[in-house]
Amino acid sequence: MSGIRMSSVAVTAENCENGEPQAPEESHQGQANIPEIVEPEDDDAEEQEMLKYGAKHVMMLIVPVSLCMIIVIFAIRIITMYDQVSQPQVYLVYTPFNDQTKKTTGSPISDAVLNMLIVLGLVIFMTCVLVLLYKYRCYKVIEGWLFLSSLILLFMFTGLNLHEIVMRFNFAMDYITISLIVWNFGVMGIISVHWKGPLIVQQGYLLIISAMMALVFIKYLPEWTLWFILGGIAVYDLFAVLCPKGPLRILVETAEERNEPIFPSLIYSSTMMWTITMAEGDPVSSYNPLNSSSSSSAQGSPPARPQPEMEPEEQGVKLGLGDFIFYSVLVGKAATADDWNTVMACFVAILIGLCLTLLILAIVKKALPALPISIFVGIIFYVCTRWCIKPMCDQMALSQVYV
Amino acid sequence: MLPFFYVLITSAYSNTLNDNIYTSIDFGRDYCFRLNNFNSQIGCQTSRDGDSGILLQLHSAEDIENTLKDLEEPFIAVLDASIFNNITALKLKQHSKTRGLLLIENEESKVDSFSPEKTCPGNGFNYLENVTDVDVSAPHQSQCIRKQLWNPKGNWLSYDDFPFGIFLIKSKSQKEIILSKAQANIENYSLKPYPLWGGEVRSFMKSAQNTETCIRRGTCDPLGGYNVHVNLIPRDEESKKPIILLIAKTDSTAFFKELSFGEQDSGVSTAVLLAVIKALSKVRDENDDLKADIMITFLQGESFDYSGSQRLAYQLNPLMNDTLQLRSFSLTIDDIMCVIELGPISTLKDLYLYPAKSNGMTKKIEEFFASYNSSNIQFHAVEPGTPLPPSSIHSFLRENEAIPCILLTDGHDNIQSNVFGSRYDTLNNNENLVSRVKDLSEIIAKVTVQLSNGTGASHAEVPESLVSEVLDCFLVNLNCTLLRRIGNQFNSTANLPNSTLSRYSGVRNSFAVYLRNISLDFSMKDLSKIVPSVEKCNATYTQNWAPIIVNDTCFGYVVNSSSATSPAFKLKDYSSTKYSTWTESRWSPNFRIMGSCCSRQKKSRKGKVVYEYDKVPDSFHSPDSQNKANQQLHIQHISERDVVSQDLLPDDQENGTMFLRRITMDEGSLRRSLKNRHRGKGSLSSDRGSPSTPCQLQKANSCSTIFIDDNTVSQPNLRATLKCVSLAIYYHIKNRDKESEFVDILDEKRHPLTKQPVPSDYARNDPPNNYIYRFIKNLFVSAQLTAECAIISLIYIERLLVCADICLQPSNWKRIVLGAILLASKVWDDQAVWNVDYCQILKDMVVEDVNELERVFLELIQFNINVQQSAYAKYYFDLRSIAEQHGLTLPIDTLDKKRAKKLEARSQNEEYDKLAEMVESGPVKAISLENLSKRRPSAAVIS
Amino acid sequence: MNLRRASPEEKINVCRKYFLAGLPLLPWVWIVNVLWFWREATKPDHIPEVRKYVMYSAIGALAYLTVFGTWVGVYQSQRVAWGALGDRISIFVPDGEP
Amino acid sequence: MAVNWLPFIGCLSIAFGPSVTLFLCTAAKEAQGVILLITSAFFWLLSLLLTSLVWLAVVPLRKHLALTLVFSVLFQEALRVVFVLLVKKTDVALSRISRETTDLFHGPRYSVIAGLGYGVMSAMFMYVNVLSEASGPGTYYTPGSPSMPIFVSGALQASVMTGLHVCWGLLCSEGLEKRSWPLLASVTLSHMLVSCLTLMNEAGISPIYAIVCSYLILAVIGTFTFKRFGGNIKPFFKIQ
Repeated sequence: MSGIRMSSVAVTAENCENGEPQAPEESHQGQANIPEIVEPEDDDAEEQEMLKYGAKHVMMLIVPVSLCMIIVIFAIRIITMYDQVSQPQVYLVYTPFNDQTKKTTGSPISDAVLNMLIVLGLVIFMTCVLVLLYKYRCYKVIEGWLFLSSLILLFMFTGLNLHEIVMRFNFAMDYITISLIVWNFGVMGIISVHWKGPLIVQQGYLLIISAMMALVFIKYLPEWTLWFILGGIAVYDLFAVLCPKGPLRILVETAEERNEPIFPSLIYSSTMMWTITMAEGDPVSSYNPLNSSSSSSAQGSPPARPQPEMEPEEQGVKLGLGDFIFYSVLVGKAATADDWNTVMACFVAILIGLCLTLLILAIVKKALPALPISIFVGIIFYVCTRWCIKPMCDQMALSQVYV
Repeated sequence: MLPFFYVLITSAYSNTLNDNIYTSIDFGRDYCFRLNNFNSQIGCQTSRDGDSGILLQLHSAEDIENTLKDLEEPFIAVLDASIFNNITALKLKQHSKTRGLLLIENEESKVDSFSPEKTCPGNGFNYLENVTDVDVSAPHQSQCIRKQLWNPKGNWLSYDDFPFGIFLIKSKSQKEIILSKAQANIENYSLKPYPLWGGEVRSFMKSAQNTETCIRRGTCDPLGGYNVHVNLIPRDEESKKPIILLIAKTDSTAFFKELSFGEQDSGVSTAVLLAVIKALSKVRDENDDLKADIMITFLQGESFDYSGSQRLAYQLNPLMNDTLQLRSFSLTIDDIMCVIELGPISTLKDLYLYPAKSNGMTKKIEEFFASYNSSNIQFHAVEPGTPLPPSSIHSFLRENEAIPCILLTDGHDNIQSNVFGSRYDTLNNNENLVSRVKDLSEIIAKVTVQLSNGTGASHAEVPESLVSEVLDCFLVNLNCTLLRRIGNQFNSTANLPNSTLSRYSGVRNSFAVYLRNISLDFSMKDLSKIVPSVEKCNATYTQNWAPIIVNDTCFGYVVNSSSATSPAFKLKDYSSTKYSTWTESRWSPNFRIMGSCCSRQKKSRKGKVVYEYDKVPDSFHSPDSQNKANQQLHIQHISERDVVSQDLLPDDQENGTMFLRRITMDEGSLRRSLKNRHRGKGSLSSDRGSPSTPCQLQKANSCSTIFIDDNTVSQPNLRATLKCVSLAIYYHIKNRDKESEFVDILDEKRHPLTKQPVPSDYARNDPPNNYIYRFIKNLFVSAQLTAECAIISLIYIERLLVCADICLQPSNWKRIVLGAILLASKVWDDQAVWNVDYCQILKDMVVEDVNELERVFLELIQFNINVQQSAYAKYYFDLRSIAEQHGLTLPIDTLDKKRAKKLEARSQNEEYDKLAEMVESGPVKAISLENLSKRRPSAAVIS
Repeated sequence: MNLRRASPEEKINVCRKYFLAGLPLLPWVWIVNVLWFWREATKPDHIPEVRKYVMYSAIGALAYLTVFGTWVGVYQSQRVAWGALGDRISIFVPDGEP
Repeated sequence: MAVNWLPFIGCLSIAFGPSVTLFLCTAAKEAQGVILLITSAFFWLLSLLLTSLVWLAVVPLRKHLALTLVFSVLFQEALRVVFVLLVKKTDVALSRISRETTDLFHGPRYSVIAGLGYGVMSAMFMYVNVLSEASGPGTYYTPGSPSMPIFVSGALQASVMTGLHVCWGLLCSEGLEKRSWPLLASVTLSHMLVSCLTLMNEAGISPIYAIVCSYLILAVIGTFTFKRFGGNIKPFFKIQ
């Protein structure tokens, strides 16, 4: 899940300073999307500008990430389905070791580890499949796959969540109304995500999709497994993006060779790109939830896109939707514990992790995994808050002592 | 590292603000709940998220008047339970701000006259000789028979519908908490805006409106429980002995779920009837020849419009397709000689005999009873024409007026107890109750014997200790010596609740199981005479007794139980006014005190926990309340309910084997089997076919050598099975009760199986047995079908007969059998025979015709082709039994390894798996019985 | 896509496609269309085509919404009266209420 | 549980209304402001984490909040200093990169934002769990205050803490800039003072006193800071 890639804002900057029409496609293309070849002789002004722009783009990520997390938090606090175990608790197929299915290896930890391994294996496999598909230019296959899964996600999960809401508030709902709502919501999503639509609508759908995905994970993964998967995915992300033979790294490099943008499906872009197939990341994950990490990795889309319309300001920091999902999963899991301190601690921790990652990005100027820092800081603070800070805060709140 | 962890864990449990604001109070199950019937909902209901209001203590009706006059904020009334009656309830109900009601129960302030019941219990479901008996002017349109208010004290409170929750508070600590808060409120009620103590009541009932609605939405479950039938000796069907039916209602109404003691209502009569069982079985053991069969039946659900007795009467009615399949025989209402019911008995001084219709029989009974008049028990015959009090008898009369019934109760023209149907219905210390019960039960036993044999039985007596034990169990504490002893001897791991028995029948209750256990223990007969050895203590050897090994002696019993849910639910007629339609809602209760300033109770908030309950359906129907939180249990609960109805109650099955009944209709077979019985007296089974087998009879199964024939439930022997099946079909045809209207496709003339012309009298003379056998055998051999197919096809045939309401007759049997086998082969075999192949087998039959036949067959049985394990086993064993009756059993010899492999008697371990999961799932008390009843099939594998 | 830089033909094309897409019971698509192209449709040098489609979408959306609204109203008020039918067409029936 | 919104929203706006307004006026304008806010909040979180670790490790401390409080205040102030220094460092680094001196993290506004982050975070951690209870039907009264529910007093306290933290943030950065230790000391001391005032609640005295005192202190420190940064009241009273 190559989390963040910053377009070479150097070029951007000067372009918008002297608002001349953009450079010829190829070179622009390259510079626009492959951070690695930002010219070293960028001069200070550009650096300076870059910082400003960097900050701007960071904002453009922080806002949607926070929004997504907030959606998840409130969904969990209001729709009680997610925090209380349904009976009988159902889990994803990919986590065979749990208390429900009889086959369990004694301790929950070992179960969780096994599940995590299975899931990770699946993720890696899926990523490799995607990389191969991209390598051999099976764009159509990828497209179809993503379309299908986005279809499933937008319709099925929307209906599911609606039903939960209806049950929560105990009011009557008929099939006609609910199907109309789902139909409207889903179709609009498909249109705006796969074709053209207002930026705000696109981004809104991306957020909602990620939030739903996260909720599904929280609901259908065993507790311990969830934590292990969070950790495992973060580690895998690190490896996949940075290691020279990591699949995502390979993906990026192939894209460079072909001198075509790593197509931004599965990627939330802070500004509008010509994302014909933008944001199908989740669909993949929904289609095969365990795939979300790979899904959120940058992947190839048909390069067939109106190149000449590339605009300078349309470069921006991009964040894989998988990162959205897993941030939200962490925060959402914190929200299931009936304590707001933990939630806020995780929230802030994740944002800090994000900022840190962006800072590093600004320094090393190459595609970076967005998960590791945030997730680990988040987990640390989850544990600490849950077991150390909260008791103290409760005591203080009871006796109204403010520090 | 470790100490640090320790620190973490300990510090994790600090008390949060929430714990300081809310003190949740768990009321166990002492709150009022919601019931539905065909047209109404009764009981209590709060809003879904709970209703909150200030705690307000009220002392009297006037107090309510004055306090509530100018009260604008919502409140939760705290009331002394003794002043909760219809007046106060009405006042609270009328006030718009009432959000809940907490009743403080005080032992000292006991109410001696309070009956929340109807003035005429069971009205609308009583038997009315003629319509003029109904008195519409009576309150609540109660159809009191001839203006006879049986329960004049009744104030109908239980039948009111409250829009708020009502809880009863018994535990001392809870009382203290609530009263102190309420007190505090009174003190500073004047000085607003001082915060007042509040409460939040939550007992959210899911069902609404009426039974039809809530059943449709699956938010309620039919009331009932189980009827328990005890026979002294296994009824043998052929000798049409009349049956004397002794019945008593065992349950009682409940306003608060767990608080329905109903001791005067039904407690004593139940105890008496149990004692009667003991007495009678003594008589039985002394002299073995009772002219009439005696059946003792404990009815449940009676308090809710007689659902139990209605079901029984319905089952007894041969026309209804719901015969009461007791273990080895079935009953119809014609077999019943008379019904004697024990009504409410509190003072066993003067007992009144109410004949339903006074005729010779009832006269005789009255005389018999009168002959036992003594100083301490007086029997009075009421003058003819007195209306019959509310009692189970009404249901029997509604089914069939002719049955002579008599009710024995102590109320004269109105009920004796002033607390009928209330939680105060406990026995006020009746002096020498034990001896009276003893006397009464002995008298009843004697009368019964007298009825059957004409002469009284001198030695019908019950040990006084036993009576006191029974009373102790049912009136004082369930955790009593008797039940414990029985539990041990049936090696059940049942842990008895340490409380008084609650008689509310509910959806399912453990009460029936206690009754069954005890009566089983009382009526057990030592079979060591007829069973050669303990190893052979199994169904085959014990004739019709259900075998059970108690400390290394083989006993037999005939105790059955059948569902007591009203026929309305069997008929799926949920708005029926003919049958009882009571259902119990599913719910999730909760209550918490709030707005505390210094309450430091470290209680966890029930809100969440409870909220999870209503995700779990009817968690509160589980019989033992300590399992409430354990949701695993409730999940299996639903499924486990019908498991119960099949395994714990083998008689409650939809598909009883019809052919057995057909056979018993047959005199020929009757004579034969009687003859056999004489010969096979004391032998292994009713008969071993050829008379040259007695030497074999001495062979005994032991651990080392097992004698077995090639015919087991898991691997039936083809030839034997086919023989039996053909026999079954033969009897079906032979004893068909009516010439049914013909179904075209099944008619042989229209669709001949063979070219040669069908004889003109094809519809008249019955085919001989061996002809049928050949026909079937031909099909099976040429189609290479297995024996299981035969059994399944028999099941299908009978399904067809039931569903299509036709009979096997010479005109149609061939095609029906063919269709059944066709279907069975397709369902059973993995690579089924094609219809075309059948055309090969029976020549000159066109495939279209076969297809058509198959289609019609499927339609007629409503595409219900799946066969329950239990049903299969049932058929198998019944087939075996005819096999034995007709000497078709295979020669038995020792079981060696390869035969064992071949037989692969896997049914046994399967049984045990099932048993094991019963143990972890079901109510523990049921297990002991599971043990008993489940031994049977597995034992029969080695026959 | 960004309207500011979109060519008139493309605007018309997109607007028209949105309008057509809205036909199968999709008021939401129409609403988005209206909001998206509102400025385009109302500015002085608007493209008449776009304006037309925006208007159509607006009207259509209103029509659909009124229909849906009435249906919801009818259902919510009549469900109990309908009895079994009411339950059958309901994906969820509230507990504890008739 | 039936939610009653009125008290909930009331308390919410009392507690966080001012800080939200301040945020909109200052940080929301530009990106680096928000980043700064989050970072400072994170630093406060760190300080609380350290406190809680001490609180856990030293078992006897758990009984006496007073000691915990002292630790907490010290940690907070220490980390505040660290934070300010860190910001300065980055600022210097950045301004070295960039020729023209458009200082990114410099000037009173950023100090205000930093203080705001601190204040909001502390207010949240101290108050949000209480607030979440306010939505339930029940209320809670400390023994000291039979008339004022904990929700209201908590909200007031939270808001005043936020305000104080803003001032402290300003003063702290100022003190570090000017190397004037008394200023830093005064910050720490006043913080200590305010926190110790809230110990009265624990002692069972009505929270009103603590609240009133803290508001007075806020007024004093506020005016001081205002003057210190050369603020000027005229514009407020000028009639346009």
